Parts: sequence; C-alpha cells; structure tokens
Amino acid sequence: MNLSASSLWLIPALPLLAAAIGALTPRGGRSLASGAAIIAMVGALGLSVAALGTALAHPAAHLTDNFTWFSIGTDAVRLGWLLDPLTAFMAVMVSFVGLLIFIFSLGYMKEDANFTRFFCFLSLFAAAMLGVLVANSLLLVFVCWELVGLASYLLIGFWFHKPSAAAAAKKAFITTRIGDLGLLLGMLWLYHVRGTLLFYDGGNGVLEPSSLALLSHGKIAGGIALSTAIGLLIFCGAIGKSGQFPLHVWLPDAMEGPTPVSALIHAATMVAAGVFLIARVYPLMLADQHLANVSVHALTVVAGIGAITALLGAAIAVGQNDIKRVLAFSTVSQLGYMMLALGVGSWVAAIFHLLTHAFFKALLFLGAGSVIHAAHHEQDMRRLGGLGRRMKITFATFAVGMMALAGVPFLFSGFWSKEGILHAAHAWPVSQLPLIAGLIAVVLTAFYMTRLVAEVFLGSPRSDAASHAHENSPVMTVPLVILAIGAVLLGLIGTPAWPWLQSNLGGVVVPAESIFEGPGLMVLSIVLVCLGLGVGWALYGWRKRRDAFAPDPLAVAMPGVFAALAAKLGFDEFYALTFGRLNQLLAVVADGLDRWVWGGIISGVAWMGEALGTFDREMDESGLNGGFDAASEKLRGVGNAYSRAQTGEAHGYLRTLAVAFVVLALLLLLGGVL
Amino acid sequence: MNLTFALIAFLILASAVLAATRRDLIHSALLLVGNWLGVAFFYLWAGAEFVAFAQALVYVGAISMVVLFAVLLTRRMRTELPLLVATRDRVVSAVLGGAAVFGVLAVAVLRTPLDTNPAKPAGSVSMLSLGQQLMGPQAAAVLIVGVLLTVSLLGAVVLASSDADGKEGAP
Amino acid sequence: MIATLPPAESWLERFPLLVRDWITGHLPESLGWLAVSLLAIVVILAAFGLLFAYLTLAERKILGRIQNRPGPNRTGWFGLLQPFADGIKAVTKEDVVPREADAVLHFLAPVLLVAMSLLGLAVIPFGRHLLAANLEAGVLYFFAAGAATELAVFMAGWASHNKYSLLAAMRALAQLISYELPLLLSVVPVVMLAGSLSTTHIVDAQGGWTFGWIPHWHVLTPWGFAGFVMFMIAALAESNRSPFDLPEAESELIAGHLTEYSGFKYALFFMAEYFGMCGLSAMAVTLFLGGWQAPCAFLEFIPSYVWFTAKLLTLLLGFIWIRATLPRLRMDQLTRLAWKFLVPLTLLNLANAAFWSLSAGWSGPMHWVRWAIALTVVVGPFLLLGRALTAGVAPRTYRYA
Amino acid sequence: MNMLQACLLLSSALFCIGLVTALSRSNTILVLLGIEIMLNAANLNFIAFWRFSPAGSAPATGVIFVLFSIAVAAAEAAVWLALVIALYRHQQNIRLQEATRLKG
Amino acid sequence: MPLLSFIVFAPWVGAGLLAVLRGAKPAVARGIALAFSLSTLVLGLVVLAGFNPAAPGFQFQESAAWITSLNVHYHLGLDGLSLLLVLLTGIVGPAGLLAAWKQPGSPRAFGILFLILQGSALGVFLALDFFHWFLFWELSLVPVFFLIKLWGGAGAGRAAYQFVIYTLGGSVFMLLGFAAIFAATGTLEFGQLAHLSADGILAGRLSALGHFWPQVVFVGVFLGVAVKVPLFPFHTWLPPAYAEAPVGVSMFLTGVMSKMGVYAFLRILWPIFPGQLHAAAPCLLWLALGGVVLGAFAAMRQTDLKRMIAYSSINHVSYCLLALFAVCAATGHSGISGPAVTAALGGALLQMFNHGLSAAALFFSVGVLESRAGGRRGLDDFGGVRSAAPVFAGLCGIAMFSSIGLPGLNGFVGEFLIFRGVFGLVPWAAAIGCLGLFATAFFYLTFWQRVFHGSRSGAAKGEFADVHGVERVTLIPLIALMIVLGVLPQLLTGLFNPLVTSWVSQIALP
Repeated sequence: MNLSASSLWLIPALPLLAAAIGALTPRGGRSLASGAAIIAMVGALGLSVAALGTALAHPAAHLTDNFTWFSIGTDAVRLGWLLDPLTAFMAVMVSFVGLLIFIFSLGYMKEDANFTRFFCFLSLFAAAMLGVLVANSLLLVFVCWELVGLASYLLIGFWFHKPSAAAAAKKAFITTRIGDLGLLLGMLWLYHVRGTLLFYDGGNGVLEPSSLALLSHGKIAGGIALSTAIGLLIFCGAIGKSGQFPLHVWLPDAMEGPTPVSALIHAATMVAAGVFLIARVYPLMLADQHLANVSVHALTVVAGIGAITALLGAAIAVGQNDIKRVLAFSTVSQLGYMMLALGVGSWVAAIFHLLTHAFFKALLFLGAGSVIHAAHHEQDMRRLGGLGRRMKITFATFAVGMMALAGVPFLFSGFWSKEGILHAAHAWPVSQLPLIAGLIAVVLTAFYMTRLVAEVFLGSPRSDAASHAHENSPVMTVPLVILAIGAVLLGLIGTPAWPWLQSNLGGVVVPAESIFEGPGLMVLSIVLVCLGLGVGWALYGWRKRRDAFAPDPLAVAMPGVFAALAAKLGFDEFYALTFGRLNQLLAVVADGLDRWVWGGIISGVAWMGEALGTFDREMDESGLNGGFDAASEKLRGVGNAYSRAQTGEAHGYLRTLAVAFVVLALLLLLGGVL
Repeated sequence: MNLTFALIAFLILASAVLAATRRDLIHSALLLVGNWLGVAFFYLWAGAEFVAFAQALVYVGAISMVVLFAVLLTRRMRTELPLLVATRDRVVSAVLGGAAVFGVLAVAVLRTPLDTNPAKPAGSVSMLSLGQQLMGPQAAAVLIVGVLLTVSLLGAVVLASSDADGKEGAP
Repeated sequence: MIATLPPAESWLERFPLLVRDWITGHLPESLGWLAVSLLAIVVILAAFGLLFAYLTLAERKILGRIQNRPGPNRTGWFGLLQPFADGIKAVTKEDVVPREADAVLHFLAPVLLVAMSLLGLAVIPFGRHLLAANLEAGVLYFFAAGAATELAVFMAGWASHNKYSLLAAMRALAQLISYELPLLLSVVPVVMLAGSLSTTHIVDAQGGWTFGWIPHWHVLTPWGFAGFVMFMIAALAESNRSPFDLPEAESELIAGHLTEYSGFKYALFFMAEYFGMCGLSAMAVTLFLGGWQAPCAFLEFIPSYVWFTAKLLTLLLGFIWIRATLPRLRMDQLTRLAWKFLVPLTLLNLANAAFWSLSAGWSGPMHWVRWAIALTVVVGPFLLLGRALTAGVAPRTYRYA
Repeated sequence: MNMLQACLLLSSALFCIGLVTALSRSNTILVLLGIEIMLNAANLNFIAFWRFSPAGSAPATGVIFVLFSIAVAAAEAAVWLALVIALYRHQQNIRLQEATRLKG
Repeated sequence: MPLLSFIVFAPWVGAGLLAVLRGAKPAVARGIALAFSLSTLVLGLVVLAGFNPAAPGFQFQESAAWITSLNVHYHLGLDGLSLLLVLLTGIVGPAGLLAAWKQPGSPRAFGILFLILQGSALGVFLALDFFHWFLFWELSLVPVFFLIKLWGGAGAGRAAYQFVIYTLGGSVFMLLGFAAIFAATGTLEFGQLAHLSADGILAGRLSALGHFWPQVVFVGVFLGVAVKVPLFPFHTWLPPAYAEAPVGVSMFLTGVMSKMGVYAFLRILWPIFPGQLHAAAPCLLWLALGGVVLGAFAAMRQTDLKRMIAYSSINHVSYCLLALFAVCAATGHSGISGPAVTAALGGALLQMFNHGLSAAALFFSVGVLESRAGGRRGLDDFGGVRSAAPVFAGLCGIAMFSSIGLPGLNGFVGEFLIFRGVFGLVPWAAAIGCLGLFATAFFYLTFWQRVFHGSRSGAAKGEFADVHGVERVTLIPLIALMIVLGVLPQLLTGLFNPLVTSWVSQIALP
C-alpha cells in the first residue's frame, strides 16, 4: 500500500477538515466535534503508515509534488509536498500519539463546557503539525509553523477565563514569535539568494547540492559562510519553538493549558517541530562543515545550545514541586539532548530520541493528567502522595514512563536513544563538553524522576484531595497502557544490534558499530543512571515526606541552590527586567515622541499662528487705529480753537477786517514801496 | 474848481460825522440823506450827471425811505441807550481803527504817483454812448442787476411779512 | 444854454431872446452866465407864482360853479384879488409849533418840499427858446428832484410828534411811493421812442404833421394815449389831488401830516402842492402833447410859448374838473389800483411802444394792421384787468402792520 | 497834491468815517448806514478815477460801475430792512451784539 | 459608456437624492445611502469583468476638455492599482455605512456626507489630471470634517479641526508644487508629466525656473502626500481623528483615505520625481521604519482601543511605504534584483488592500465593543468578552490575527512579499522592520488578552449581546474575504501583475 507524493496533502487536510467542522458546530455538538477529530486522526494515521510504506520502498529518495501558490509580477511563489523517510516516520508518530491523546482527552475534558472548541483546536493543531512535516517549501513550513504557534496559543489559553492561562498563552506566542522572526529573516535571505524556497525541486531546490555549493561559498561579513548565517537564523526559529536555552521560559508556563494539550504539544509534537526543522534543513547546516576558514560552524552552535539546555532543564526540574512543571523542564532537557545530537552530527540519533521521547513523555504527561484529574486538579507534589495504591494502572504506566525517561538500561527505549546520542557526542571531534553535559543531565534526570514518583505515588496522601483519588475510567487508562507498551517496544527498533530505524531514516544502511562506540560509555551511563535513582530513592523514597509543609530534603541540604532552582534560575524575572523593561521603555519613547515631540511641534505652530494673530490685532488696534484717532482728535482740537473765533458778533468781524487791512497795507507799503 | 470841491467835501464829511454821532436815529438818518446828496453833487462836479441824478433818485428817493421805515418799525427802543462802558471802549477802538485805516490810505494815496488829466469837460460822457455801452457789452450785467433787484425785493417781502411764530407781525 | 435861433422864426418867437440879450448887454461879460441863470430863475418864479395864485382862485371859482355856487367874488372885481387875500392871511396867521416837535425838521419840511418841486421846473421847455437848463438827462433830473417830496412829507409827519400825523404821513408816503412807479414807467416809452432823455429832443421828436393837420404828438399814438392817461392818473396821485387826496381829506385824519402846521408853513405846503401839480402837467405836456409844437402846420405862426401855455392850462383845468367830480378812493382801492392795474398796464404799454417802434417800417395795408394790433394791446388788457379787479370785491380784511 | 489825490483822500476819509460808524454804534440800522457810507465812498473813488483818467481812454466803465453799485445798494437796502424787521421781531431789540446766534 | 464617471458620481447622485428627500424615514434614508454606496462595488465588478490585466496603460479612459485655457482635461482612467482601490472602496464604503446603522443622529445627513466622501475618494483613485484629482483630494476633507465633528466622540471638535487643517496644510504645498509644474510644463496630465520626467525634460524645465526648483517642487508635493499617508513624523493628526470619528467613518478613513496617500505616491510622486525620490530615499526609509517601529510601540501605550488600532494602521501603512522607499532607494544601484522589486511593489499593493480590510474589521469590532459599553472604549473597560460573546470574539480574533500577519490570512501574504522585497533591496531595513512585526503581535495580543480573556468584568459583566443582525452582515463578509485572500492571493495579484511588471521594467535594471 503506498501513497504517492501528490496525495500527501491529504494527511494535514483531514484534521483541518475536522477543525473546520468543530468550529462550525455549535457548543452542543460535543460528540460530532470529537468524533470528527478522532476519525480524522485515524485517517491521518492510516495515510501516514501508507506514506511510510512508500518512503521505505524508496530509500534515500525525496518524492516531491510542487505547485504554484500565486504569481507576483513575472515570478511565481511555488510550494510543494515532500515524502521521505523522515516525513513518514514523524507523521506516523504524530498521528499515533495524537490519536491516543485525543482518546484520553475525551475522558479528561468530559465535563468542560467548551468541549467542542477543544477538539476543534486540537485537530487544527494536528493539521498544522502534519503540514509542517509534509511541506517541501520553507515558506509552507513557515506558514504551518505559525499555525502551530496559533494552535498552541489557543490551546494554552483554552481556559482563558484564568488570567494566568491567558498570560501564559500570550507569553508562549510572543516568545515563539521572537524565534519565528529569526526564521523569517533566514527564509527571506534564502529566498532572496536562491529565488525559491522549495527544498527539493528537481535539482535547483534549496537543499540540493548545487544550491548548497553556492550557499557555502557565499561569504558575508564576519567570515561566516552564507549557509551558516541562514542556518543559524533558521535555528533561531527552532530555539523559539522547541524552548531551547534563551527562549525556554514559555514552556513551563504553557502547563496552564489542559494536560492533554501539554502532552500533545509540549511533549510529543510541537516542541519536536524545532528539532524536525533542523533535521529537515540538515544538508544546509552541514554545508559549511568542510569549510576550513569559516569562523563558526552552524552545528557547533546547535550542539552548544543543546548541551546548555539539557543541563539547564534537568537542573531546574530538580527544584520544581508542580508535577507538570517537572515534566516540562524534563522535556526542555530532553530537547536539549536532541539538539545536542543534531549538533554533534547525527540527526538520525536525534530523530530516534525524538520518537522515543514522544512516546514516554506523552505517557508521563497523560499519567500526570490522570493523577490531576483524579486529585481534583491538585498539581503540587507536596500535597499529593500515596497515590500508588489508589491508582494502580496509572502508577504502573507512570513507572514505566519514568524508567524509560531516566534511561533504565536495556529494557526501555529511552536508554537506547540516549545511548545513541551519547555515543554520537562521544564521537564528535570538536569537543567533549556536550558529552559531559549529557552525562550530568542523565544523573539529574534519573534523580528528579525518582523524586517525582516517590513524592506522588509513594508515602501517604498529604491532602484530602489526594486521599479521595481513585483510578480513572478506561478511556483514560487504555491510552496509558498502549503508550507504555510503545515506550518499551520502540527502543527495540533502534538498538545497535538491529539499527533498523537509523538505516531506514538515513536511507543508507548504518553499520552497527557506527552507533555503538563501545561498551565503556554504555557501562558509564548505566552507572550514572543507577547513581541518580539511588540518590533519589534515598532522599525521597526511603524517608517519606510527612506533610505538605515539610521542607524538601534537598532544600535542607543545599538551601541556596535549591531555592534558585525552584525559582527557575530567575530567567523570567531577568527577562522581565531586561526585555520587558526595554519594551516598555521603547513604547514610552514612541508614545512620548508622538505626544510631545510631534504634538509639541504642531501645537507650537498653532501657538505661533495665534501669537501672530494677536500681534497683528494689537498692532492694528493700538498702532494704526490709535495713531489715526490721535490725529483726528488733534484736528478736532484745531477746528475747535478756530471755531471760537466765530463769535457771531458782526463788529468783531469788521474790526478784524480793518486790522487785517491795515497790516497788509503796511506790509505792502513798507515792503513794496520802500 | 477847488472851492466847489472843498464845499462839497465839507458837506459830505460833516454830514457823515454828524450822522455817526447823533443820538437820535431819525436825525442821523436825515443827515445821512444829506451825505448822499453831497455825494450826488460831487458826481455833478465830476461831470457825471446821469449818475448824480441816479444817485439822487435812488438814494434820496428810495433808500432813505427804507431807512426811515426801518427806524420807525423798530421804534420801541425810543432812544439810544446811554453809552455803556463797553460801548465807550468800543467807540475808542473803532475810532483808533478808523484812524489807522485812514492813515494807511492817506499814505498810499500820497505816495502813489497819479497822473491826472483835468481837461475832462463836464458832461463829457454822453447819454448816447452810455446807453449803447449799457445795452451793448454790459447788457448781461444790466439783466443780472434786474434779476437781482427783483429777487431781493421778493426776498425782503417774504422775510418781513412772514410771521413764522404765528402771532401777527410786530409793527 | 438857450437854443440857437432857427432862421425862419418870426420876431415874436425871438422876442424873449431879444429881451435877454438886451439885459445881459448891460452887465460885464464875466457875470454873463450868472445873469442868464438868475434871469431864468426870476422869470420862472414869477410866472409860476402868479399861476399858483390864480390857480387857487380858478379852482375855487370852478368848484363853486360846478357845485352851482359863485365861488369867491368878494375880494376885488370878480374875486380876482382873493389869492392875495389868502396870502396875507397865511402870513399873518400864528405859526403854532408843538412843544415836543422837532423844531428843525418841523421848519425844514415845508421848505424842502417847495424847493424840490420848484427845482423840477428847470428842465421844461416853455417855448422854442424858453428852457432854463438844457440838461441831457432832463427827464431823469425832473424825477430825481421830485423824489425828495416823500422825504419832506415824512419829515412833516415825524417832526410834528403826533401819532395821527405820523400815521397820515405813512399813508401819504405809501400812496406817493406806489404811484411813483407807474409815473416813471409811463414816461419810459416816450423816452424810448424819442431816443433821448433831454426834454428839448423829445419835443422836437413830436414835430411835423401828417396831412398838414395831424400833428405827430405822442398822445395821438395808441401807446402814447395810454401812456398819457396813465401818466395823468399817476400825476393826480403824486400831487395828492382829487380822487387821491386822502392825506389831507377832511373825512380822514384831520389834515393828515399837516395837522400840526399852521400859518405860513401851511401855506407853503399848499404852494408846494400846486407847484408839483404844475410841474407834472408841464412834463405831461412836454412828453405827450408835443410841448410847444403847434397842432397844425398852418398855425405855426403863433409863438411856441403860447401853445405850451394853452396846453398847460387845459390840463390844469382838467385837474380841477376831476377834483370836482370824482369821489375819493379808499386807501386799499387806491393802492390796488396802482399795483394791480396801473403797473401791469404801463409795462404792457412799454411792450406796445416797443412793437410800435419796431413796426415803424410797415406801409400800405400793414399800416392798418399795425394800428389794429397796437389798439388791441391797449384796449384788451385794460378791459380784462378792469373786470378782474372789480369782479366781486372780496370782503375787507384788516391787517395791522 | 493834485485833484485826484484830493478826491481819493476825501473818499478815504468818508470810508473811515463809515467804518467808525459801523464799528462804534450798537444799533443795527446805524451799523448798516455806516456800511452804506463806505459803499458811497467806494463810488466816489470810481467816479474820481473816471474823472481824472486820461482822455480817450476806455469808455465810462467807472460810471457804469457806479450805476450798478447804486442798483445793488438799493437791493441791499431792501433786504436789510427785511432783516432788521425780522431781527426786531425775533429779539425785540436790534442791538447787534446780541444777534450772535445763527439758529432759532 | 462612461463607466468610470458613473462610478465616481454615483455616490454623489445618491447624496443629491438624499438631500432632496427631506421627509424620508430613517430606514429609507439608510437604505438609499447603502444602495448608492454599494453601486461602487457593483460598478467595480462590472469594470473588473471588462478589465484586461495584460493590456498596458489605462483602460476605460474618458477624456474631455474642461478648462481649455489652462490645458486642463477631465480625464479618468483605470489600471490595476486604481481598480484595486476602487474595489476596496466598494467594500469598505458599504461596511462603513452598515457600521453606522444603529448610530444616533440623522441618518440622512450622515448618508449624504458619507456618499460625498466616498465619491470624492473614488474620484481621487480614477482621476488622471491633477486639476480634478486635487479637487477630489481636497473635497474629501469637507465631509470628513463634518462627520467627525457632528457624530464624533468627546474630543471630536479638536480632532476634526486638527485633521482638516493639518491635511489642508500639506495639500497646500502640493498645490504650490503643481502650480510650479504647470508653470514649467504647461500640462497637468499625470501621464504626460511622467513621460516628461522620464525624458528628463521636466527636471530641466523646472531648474530653468530656478536653481533649486526641482527639489523644492518635489518637497512640496511630497509634503502634501506624506501628510495624507501619513508618513511617520506627519501622523499626529491620525490617532485623535480616527479615535474621535464615528465607527463607520473611521473604517472608511483607515480603509480608504490612508490608501489615497499611498496611491498618490505610486501615481504621482514615483513616476514624476524618481530622481529626487531616489535621492531622498535613505532618509525616507528611516522615516518609514520610524512609522513601523514607533507606530507599533506607541500602540502598546494606548489605553483607548481606537487609538491603538489607529497606531496599528500607521504601522501597517508604513510597511507599504517601507516597500516603496526601498524600491526607490535601490533603483539605480547595479545589484538590484528584479524579483525583489516586483515582490516589494506587489506586496505594497496587496498590503494596501489587506490592511484596508483588516483595519476596517478591527475598527468595526471596537465599534461593537463601544456600542455595548455605552461609548466607553478603554482597554480596562472590558474583560472576558470572549466568554460573553464567543462568535464576536472569534471574528474579531481572525481580524486581529490577519492584522498581526498570521499566515493563512491575507495580512501575511502582503507582509511576506514586502519583507521579501525589502530584504532583497535594503536588508538592514527589513531586519528593523521585523521588530515592528514583533511589536504588532505584542500589543494586539495584549489587547486580546485584556479585553477578551480573563474573567468577565467591566462592560462585559452585565449582559453583553453577541454580534447579531446587521453587525454580523458587515463583519462576516470582511472576515470571509480575509480568509479567501489569505489562501488565494492570486485573485488580487492577477489584477496588477502586469502593472507591477511594467513598473519594474521602467526601473533601469542591469
């Protein structure tokens, strides 16, 4: 049974259709929405398996189906669908885990009022995630990438009436958005340089050798190869989405969403998208490896970030008291492992760990979900306890998940995938630091998982909610069991003895020894795991916590460190202080600029106009009119004076005449006749 | 010739001065008539009979009547008020003024070189030439004077007779 | 001063000149002109004095005869000495002068009156050679002299310090002034036709006869006759005679402005009145009746001064006749007659005379047309104005001055 | 001092007397009489100049002028009689000093 | 058949009819006004049917000598750009009227003024001769002044005055500029002027008048246009004017009036003054960036919702300007890439259309909020509206995300092309521009969170009716159009692709 590339688009289309149906059904159509969602996921799973079949049939082949989205001017914007083993395996994992989580959430969200909207958002998320997997163009990836972000925003903020959930949703979206900006810039740069964003386009795709050669030779300032720069920009997107070191702050807050959401998004799929993206564009990241004179190699940065995140995540997880927070930080550290694997050059190990991690982390989250569901939404370990006896299946499946995560040797998938990474790190020529970080993280992982299990399941219940807890309905426990089985069996397909997965992924037969460096490292890791388990048991398993308020033994031992870890190393506050404040400042500057500077100029002009007006009136009033009035007044004065001469008395006139005559005559006589 | 001139001059000046100084209006009016007659004689002496007779006819005949009528019609003021102090000052200033004017005129007359031609015989202007002159170039003037006379007389009649304030005209 | 002797004159005509030359012969040459003037004055005064005397007598005789009574016949033969008796009476009567009267003016009034009326006689040509003063503006001189009469009348009225005499003087003045206008206006046509103001020239203009017996006197022309009639009416008024003798009418204010006069001054007033009358009639004769011209050619032989005297006496008798017959006019009728009747008619007559002189050249049939027009212009307005004035006399309204 | 100057002196004297009369007397009639005297003085001048003007000169303008002046004087006399009467009726006495107001 | 004249004058005829019908009942008046406003859309579609995108130059041209002495012709013409904007007016106009459906005050007067405004806006888009183009340009101010003053909010008076006087001040300079041009060249026809400037004659003629005249004239005309767009420093009139104007008017203002400015750039400034524009480009780029970044950040500070959206519309319009200025800056450089210029210009045109739709929708939403809160429209006057009115929240959400530029909606396509073009031409500008994207997302989400999320408070506490009847009829078409254009931008780009290609060919490419 094979699925041609051209019909690949059906995989994301089905859940999208389900999402549309969910959106249009009114609040009451609960079964319609959930039924549509689950059927869609089953369909997607079937198609993914068929696609896997096709992919396995054509090893090392990239089956593409490209089409034009729209043309602008003369050049067309082209998108496409891609089928290769990576896509197939990821699609199967996502649809299988998604299906299980859908079924689990049927029970978990039963009494929630917005049941239909929940499934609509879930199917929207699934469609977007599958879209990212099957996309053949970085633009299509980006589109689906943003939709995944939207879906996570909607799901985290599902219980939007809780202010903390709304804030967490916003924080998640904004932080991922910052990462996406880097991805956008990388994409634009690539588009500008290559003129197309298709990965594989019959020769001139971005990831084809011809373009890789061109990209790697391109030099930009700072001695960095063009491909490195673009790679790193794309990696920014991955950091944001996968919660890597600088941008991991949103992941713990994302626990505000319902637990199935956390399971689906923050365990299996969404956070894995970052790793998948780097895996997808791996050839680009590798392009600069062979260049000698390049100041930095993309993968070195990836490895570094991965190592730091792994170590950081594990350390903070130790200090958390909320079950989901512990699991969230463990996810951060496991993603750090995957990035580390990619960084050290073996993307196959990363993907193998991704697949195994998806199963046992989904299992752990669903387990935590059933615990919370049972304990009436009580999430704090200190107030739980003694649930092992009350919730047998949950406890059993949770224990399987814990052991897989911790990497209990041989039986559990977690061990093999982690070993693969450690061996790859060991084989990394550049430096051994990632290996060391990895080993430390192994210890810490084992420790905080035993702490979690001991606190929650062992000992006596420390709150009445915990005491009333009882096992959930089968609709919730069956997915747990299936996942537990998966967590165990999946490891088998990737063991060094039978590296089926790795060879199929890479499309080339991978010799056993390439992933098995030798017994020495394996023994070391086993020892470290046992160490972690032992210490964990010693502190929490053996001497049970007496009551909710007892101080954490670790806090007693190392108060300063434990407090710091509990406060998530203060990254949130740090960011709030720096970026938050900067943001606020810039806003204030912008608004102030608008209000005072430009507004000031305008009112200044207005004021000047007014002043001119008053000045003009003043001049007119006092200057012109005043002067004129004064002059006319003076004239009237003269007139007045003259009028006094007109007495009306005839004699006076005659006398004046006579006098005038005499004077004139005298003048004439004296003047003239002289 | 000088004798008659002197006589005429004396007659004119005396009557004028007396007329000015008489207290009784009628007397001064009549003296004034005398003055006009003197002037008429002067014209005769100067040889302009027509003007003399015209002067006599108009002044002595008509204007004297007007003056006398004026005096009679305003007779309530029986006699001139005794000379008030103010009037005394006025008289003094008037005389001074008059003297000054006369002085100036006299000086002017005596200084200006006037060539005289005594040879003009009496009656030298013939009535015929005078008539032609009047009716010829001066015809317009004659007409205007005619109109002037008519208008002024009508005006006088209107002024005097209109009793604007409603009661009968005073005597 | 005396016209040169025309060659064909008989010795009678020249008799007065001969006497004069005889007298001047006895005197030194330098006083020659004085002598001539004095002679003329004496002759005129004597002649008119006698005329005045016997005129009073004649008036009283004729009035008497008209009123069917003998008139004065006691003094002398047929009363001929009556004037001298009156004269002696006047001189001997006491001359009463009111105390408040203005003595100077009171005395001066009659003297001024007599003098002025006598002055007028100087320019009248009594005969071909009998002319006191041959002035170029003779007519104007005559009226200028006459103008002073009003003054004298006023003086008389005023000086007598008597309300009634003053009022009477005012009325007399009003009459004199109103009639002076028609008097002068009626003279103007004559002057216009004659073309000169000198009396001798006017008389000469009336010389000559048509068909030997129709003299060219102005009175025989339509405008001339109208002018003569109007002149005579005005003359009557000017001399306060007959219908117009309101000032000294007995029925009015006693003797008018003469009430305060008595004795010789009163006689002087009478003398002045008669001189005025004679002067005016002499002027009438000169202007309209051809002066000393003979009525017909063949009567030329009779001397000029005889013709003049004859015409003068007829006019004077006319005066007396009128006095005897016409009733006295009331004051308003009198002034209305002057202003509304005489003045318009004289003005029309002036126009008529102008037409007459312009149409002098018409001959043949046009001659009669000329006469017809002239006559209509005289008669038409006379009848119309007459009817207008007398139509329904409006009730009398008294207006106090 | 020839005859013309004598005549002129005479007319000036008469003129001044007229002026003095007009100025000194307060009775309107006398003032006007004064003015009449001055007018006659002017006429005197005219005739004097005509009389002593060179022979054969312009026609008797002086004489004509005097004629017109006499005519005008007559008209003026008539008018001021009316004025005096009106003035008398208005202010019951004819003192000139009190006739100063144009209105009323 | 003078179709374009019909388009321009149909609204005015409507206004005239309304003016005549004094006694008309409010409903009738509203109906007539809406009908004539819709006439633009109907006629626009008719023109669209007859429009042949490939044909170069202007179509449906009508030219008649008007003032022969001044060589002025009544010349209408249509090309891709004008058609795009006519359609936009056709859509936003009726939406504006519908928004004012329940508005107090006489609908008849409102209808008259609105139709005059719409007619003059259409006149601006279709006129090809400066004379009557400027006539329409100025005439549009008058109705806006009255609309804002009579139906506006509290500070309407001051805002209206500032708006009109500010814009008038700007357009006075433009008039002077064109007077100089007319003096120099004797013609006011855009086409002829473009040819003259292309051959370099215009610059020669102007400098003949005076040494600095070409630059001075350019500055004059630029001022007139910059004030209208508004370009960054000249935008202070916009927030109060949009905030105080009634809903329908602010929709029209942000939807169409600001597009007039950009249209003026493309139609007048760019073809006639390419040289000066290129010379001034760097400085203008910074201004545009200022508009983008500072506009967005200033929006964060606003508490009045309408002012916030006003600032956002400054931000979005500045994107178009950013693209234009980038193209101007790059023209003449050797390394200029054709596709980048095409993308930039195409993106600018798309952005104009899309922003018109999204801004109108957002203003409408704020109008709805305002109508339910009794005139209050502060950020903290509301809370939890989403639970009170989910449908309204959904529609408003879509409009907001389109404005943020979420892919899948129309906003993204325009912005993507603009950034693609600007990055190709002036990379550093694109980088700074992205900051604007982030800020836009930030303040919109703050708005969304403060108003829609959280527990029900403020106006939403009491009864808060969801969108119904007329409101639904106005909002849903806009939202549908956004989604359709987001998925199929080909509908629009097909109209103006040949135009953009012709523009690109004009720029001297290596």
